[in-house]
Amino acid sequence: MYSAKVMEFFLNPKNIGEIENPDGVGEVGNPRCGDIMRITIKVEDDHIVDVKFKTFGCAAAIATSSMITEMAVGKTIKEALELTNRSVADALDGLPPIKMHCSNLAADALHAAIRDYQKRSH
Amino acid sequence: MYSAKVMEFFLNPKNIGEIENPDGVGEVGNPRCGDIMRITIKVEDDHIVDVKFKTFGCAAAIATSSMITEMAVGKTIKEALELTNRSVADALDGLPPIKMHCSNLAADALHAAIRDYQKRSH
Amino acid sequence: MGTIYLDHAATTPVHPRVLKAMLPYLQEQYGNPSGVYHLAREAKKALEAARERVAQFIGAQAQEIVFTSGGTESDNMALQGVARANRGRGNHIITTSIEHHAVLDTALALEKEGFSVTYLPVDEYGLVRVADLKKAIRDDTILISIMYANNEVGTIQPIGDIGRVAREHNIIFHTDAVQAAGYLPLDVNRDGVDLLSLSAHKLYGPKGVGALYIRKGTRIDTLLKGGGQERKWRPGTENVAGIVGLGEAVGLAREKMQERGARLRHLRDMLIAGVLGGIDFARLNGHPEKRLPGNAHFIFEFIEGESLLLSLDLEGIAGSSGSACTSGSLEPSHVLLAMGIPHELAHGSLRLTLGDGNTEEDIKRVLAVLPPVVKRLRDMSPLYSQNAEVSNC
Amino acid sequence: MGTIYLDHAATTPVHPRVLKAMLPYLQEQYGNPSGVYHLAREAKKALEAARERVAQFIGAQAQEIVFTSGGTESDNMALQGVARANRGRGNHIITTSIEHHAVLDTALALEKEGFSVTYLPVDEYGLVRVADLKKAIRDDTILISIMYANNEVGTIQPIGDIGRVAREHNIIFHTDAVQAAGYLPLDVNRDGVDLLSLSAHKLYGPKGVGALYIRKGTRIDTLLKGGGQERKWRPGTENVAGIVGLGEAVGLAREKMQERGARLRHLRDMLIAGVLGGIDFARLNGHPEKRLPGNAHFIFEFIEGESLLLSLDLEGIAGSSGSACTSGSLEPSHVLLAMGIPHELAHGSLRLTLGDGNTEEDIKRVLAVLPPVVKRLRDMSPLYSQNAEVSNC
Ligand SMILES: Cc1ncc(COP(=O)(O)O)c(C=O)c1O
Ligand SMILES: Cc1ncc(COP(=O)(O)O)c(C=O)c1O
Repeated sequence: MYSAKVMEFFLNPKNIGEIENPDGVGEVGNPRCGDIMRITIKVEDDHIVDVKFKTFGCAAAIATSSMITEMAVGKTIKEALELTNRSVADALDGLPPIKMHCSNLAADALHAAIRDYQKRSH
Repeated sequence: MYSAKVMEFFLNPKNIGEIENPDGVGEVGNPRCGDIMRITIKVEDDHIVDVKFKTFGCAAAIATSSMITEMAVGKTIKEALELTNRSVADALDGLPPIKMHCSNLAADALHAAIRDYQKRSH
Repeated sequence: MGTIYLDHAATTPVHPRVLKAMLPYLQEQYGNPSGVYHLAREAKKALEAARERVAQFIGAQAQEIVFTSGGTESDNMALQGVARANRGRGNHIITTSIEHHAVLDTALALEKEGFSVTYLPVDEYGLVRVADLKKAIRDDTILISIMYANNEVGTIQPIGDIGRVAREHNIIFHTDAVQAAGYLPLDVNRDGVDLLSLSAHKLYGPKGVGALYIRKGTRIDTLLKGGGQERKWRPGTENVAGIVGLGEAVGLAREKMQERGARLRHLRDMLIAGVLGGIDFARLNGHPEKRLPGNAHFIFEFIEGESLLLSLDLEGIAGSSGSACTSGSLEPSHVLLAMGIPHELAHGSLRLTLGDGNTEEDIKRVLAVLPPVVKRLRDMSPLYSQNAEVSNC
Repeated sequence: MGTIYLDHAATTPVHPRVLKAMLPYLQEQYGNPSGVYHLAREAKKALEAARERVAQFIGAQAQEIVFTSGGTESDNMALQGVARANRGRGNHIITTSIEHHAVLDTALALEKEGFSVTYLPVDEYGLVRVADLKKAIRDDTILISIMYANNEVGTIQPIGDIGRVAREHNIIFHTDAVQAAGYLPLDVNRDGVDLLSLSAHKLYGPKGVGALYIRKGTRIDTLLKGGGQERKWRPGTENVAGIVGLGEAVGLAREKMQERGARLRHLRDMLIAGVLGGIDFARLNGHPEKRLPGNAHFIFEFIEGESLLLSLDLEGIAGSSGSACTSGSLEPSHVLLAMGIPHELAHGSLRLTLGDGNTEEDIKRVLAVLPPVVKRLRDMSPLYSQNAEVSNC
């Protein structure tokens, strides 16, 4: 049901954890739905220099979380805001249809973290 | 579905045919129903001395026809009238339920032949 | 000397290749396709591969195939499902008087639920007239269900013409292709078919598994309610081994269709010619040309079908009288009656349906055995001496 | 190192003795039981022998057994059939909130047809209270459908008490015994059961075949319409091999019940003790004693079921999260919710169901593998550090 890439990211997720004193925190999902993601970011010079995640959820949720952290790191805020749930799924060679809506929230979590950063820095 | 006895009587029926100048003829059934039996008898001294049958019908119809001829021969008219469809079926070690009504007409045919004999001799 | 099996329209032996494909799924590959672990995913893959094969077999998309427990369930799902889902749009159904009981009895049951059903007549060969179909169509007609080929007399209906009429009137068209599959080309798009029933055991697959093709977008209710299998179209743990068997059977059928058809037609024509030439008061039922390659269906006047069958059985020849599921019954075939054959003749029918295992030797033996058997029964028959030349018994 | 299969509630491997019994009917014994010739009569005999065995298995008469395509069809036939046949007498049905979807979704569909359904609640262990049942009964109640043992948490219902209540009120009583069969004694007369569903693949038989017991005299409609098979109760060419497999499977189950139960209980208790002793924030679901001998069902707080299952799969352990047919879904189990378990916890469930092939070695390996897997997922979970002691990741 999952692509090899999803399984690889599920099994060996990168960037697990929480950044201490993060510049932004984003949390999306709801444990009632079975998926919850928290992303913390560190921003320097308008670039995302560190991203970490914690995820309660299925393999798709964990893999997308890990993938977004890898995709976001090194990007400018503007570039990071262009990342979509769709592009995360594509980078994982697709997700099962049933997982597209509920477990594919990683870009949302990143955007929430960025908005939190922007709020704090204004 | 049929007892060994039915198959034996179906395969090796006795007394097939028609008696020439019979003392009584009985025909029952209806080709629309898939079964028709004609029984001819020869009567001497109030005893049935010869019986023959012709039957259009399934194995049960043929076996019961053959059986009734064997059961009737040598009997008095009174004894022959006591033979029932049920007793014919029993003598064949039973018939499948679905065949009890439609194909188990041999005693009726015999009785019809006897009634024909009685009518003629009165 | 083994049995000569001539009842392939009732069921066929499982082809060794089919059994071989099934066996792993009755042994080490026992996973439930709904699970998430490896064993389950393997079962799921096998299921989807079979679905792909069935789809290809009839020119459909894989997601339009739903696996069922056989032809009867497929037919019931098609008729009950369309009727219930379209009750709001109309309540008239058109079918024919020669359908299999799985369609006919479902139609009768729907009548009791308030649907109105037209049973199209057939001609003496068992053919539906497209003109009759056109006349029967009403504004509230929601479904046309007409079989591709008849299971008793083998007559092949003009399914393409029927599909065109259905499409012109925007009416859902179901065809029971249980007997046609493996012998006639199936193409749901060419023929404008919206629903199509298949059964594995008629084409060298296992009993108890079939499929229903459902064109995408067709309004239809499910028959069974339950788990999420078959995308909720048909819940219940899938008969994985059976479905894999169906997949292999249709694969085999595709490969063999041409050759099988030619072989069977040759044997069938030899059988028909021999019977009609060798036995008086015998007639062929069904259409002389538009008939299934393996079907030979006769009436022998003055004798009754069951006693003929049993007599043949004792000679090691397995045939049938009408359809398998009615041979326990005493009613003559509704198909023969619909073709205008009188009750008393309909009782004397014999269906011999040929298959891959049959040879010319088999036909020769049947042609040797049949005439004396018929003679013996006629000699017992009170109808024969009355109606025909006097027998000398 | 092979897979450790711990999903026997989803399906079981076909027992070699069962396969052996089936094989002739997938090979030379291919007759259609409806025929009149020898090959057909052999198939018919096999069918009737299997029917006799199933009847004995549940204390019924052979003619009260109807073969179906599995548990789902049996459940659908029971509910749809009784509802439609008794519409005149009443329109109220009682079932529970923890039934299998084959019962639950059928009940929901019947509600749409105008029937009124009461879904009895259960206590925290998944037990129905007989007092609740008594209160729910109305003058127009026509059917009570309550499962014998639950497929997710394994809780065993007081079926005898329920049967007595049903009988006192003269209400038809159906029980889904799909999970109970082979583990708990079945006796339809002792327990006052009028309809009982079985499925072969849960007791080492093949997938795609089951049975419905119908007490003589029960008012019930058929689901499928068609040929004369199963005395018209369930038309369609019979899955002879599958039915023979079911017959052998119930025979085997009868022989093995005692020994199997004791073995499984031992392994299960070892597993439960090990898990609860070795992992924090773990809890057992279902009743501590009134549970199926092979069922262990846990919740691990702060983690989600599917990622747990996949992680176990990668270690060669096959388990399930709730029922097999819903593991593709994102909804947490309706059974756990009905037992009062909150959504967020219900997502973290793991069902391990033991079977004949499992050994103490298997359990030891599970107990070695599970704690680090749970830890790894908790370390990723944003809920764990918030809710429990801080993890040191
Ligand atoms: C034309 C036709 N439709 C439907 C069926 C029913 O198929 P099954 O026996 O697989 O239920 C049959 C055969 O029995 C058939 O010949
Ligand atoms: C309690 C219960 N009822 C019904 C079913 C349905 O049986 P089947 O999958 O054979 O249709 C199952 C299993 O899936 C079950 O566990």
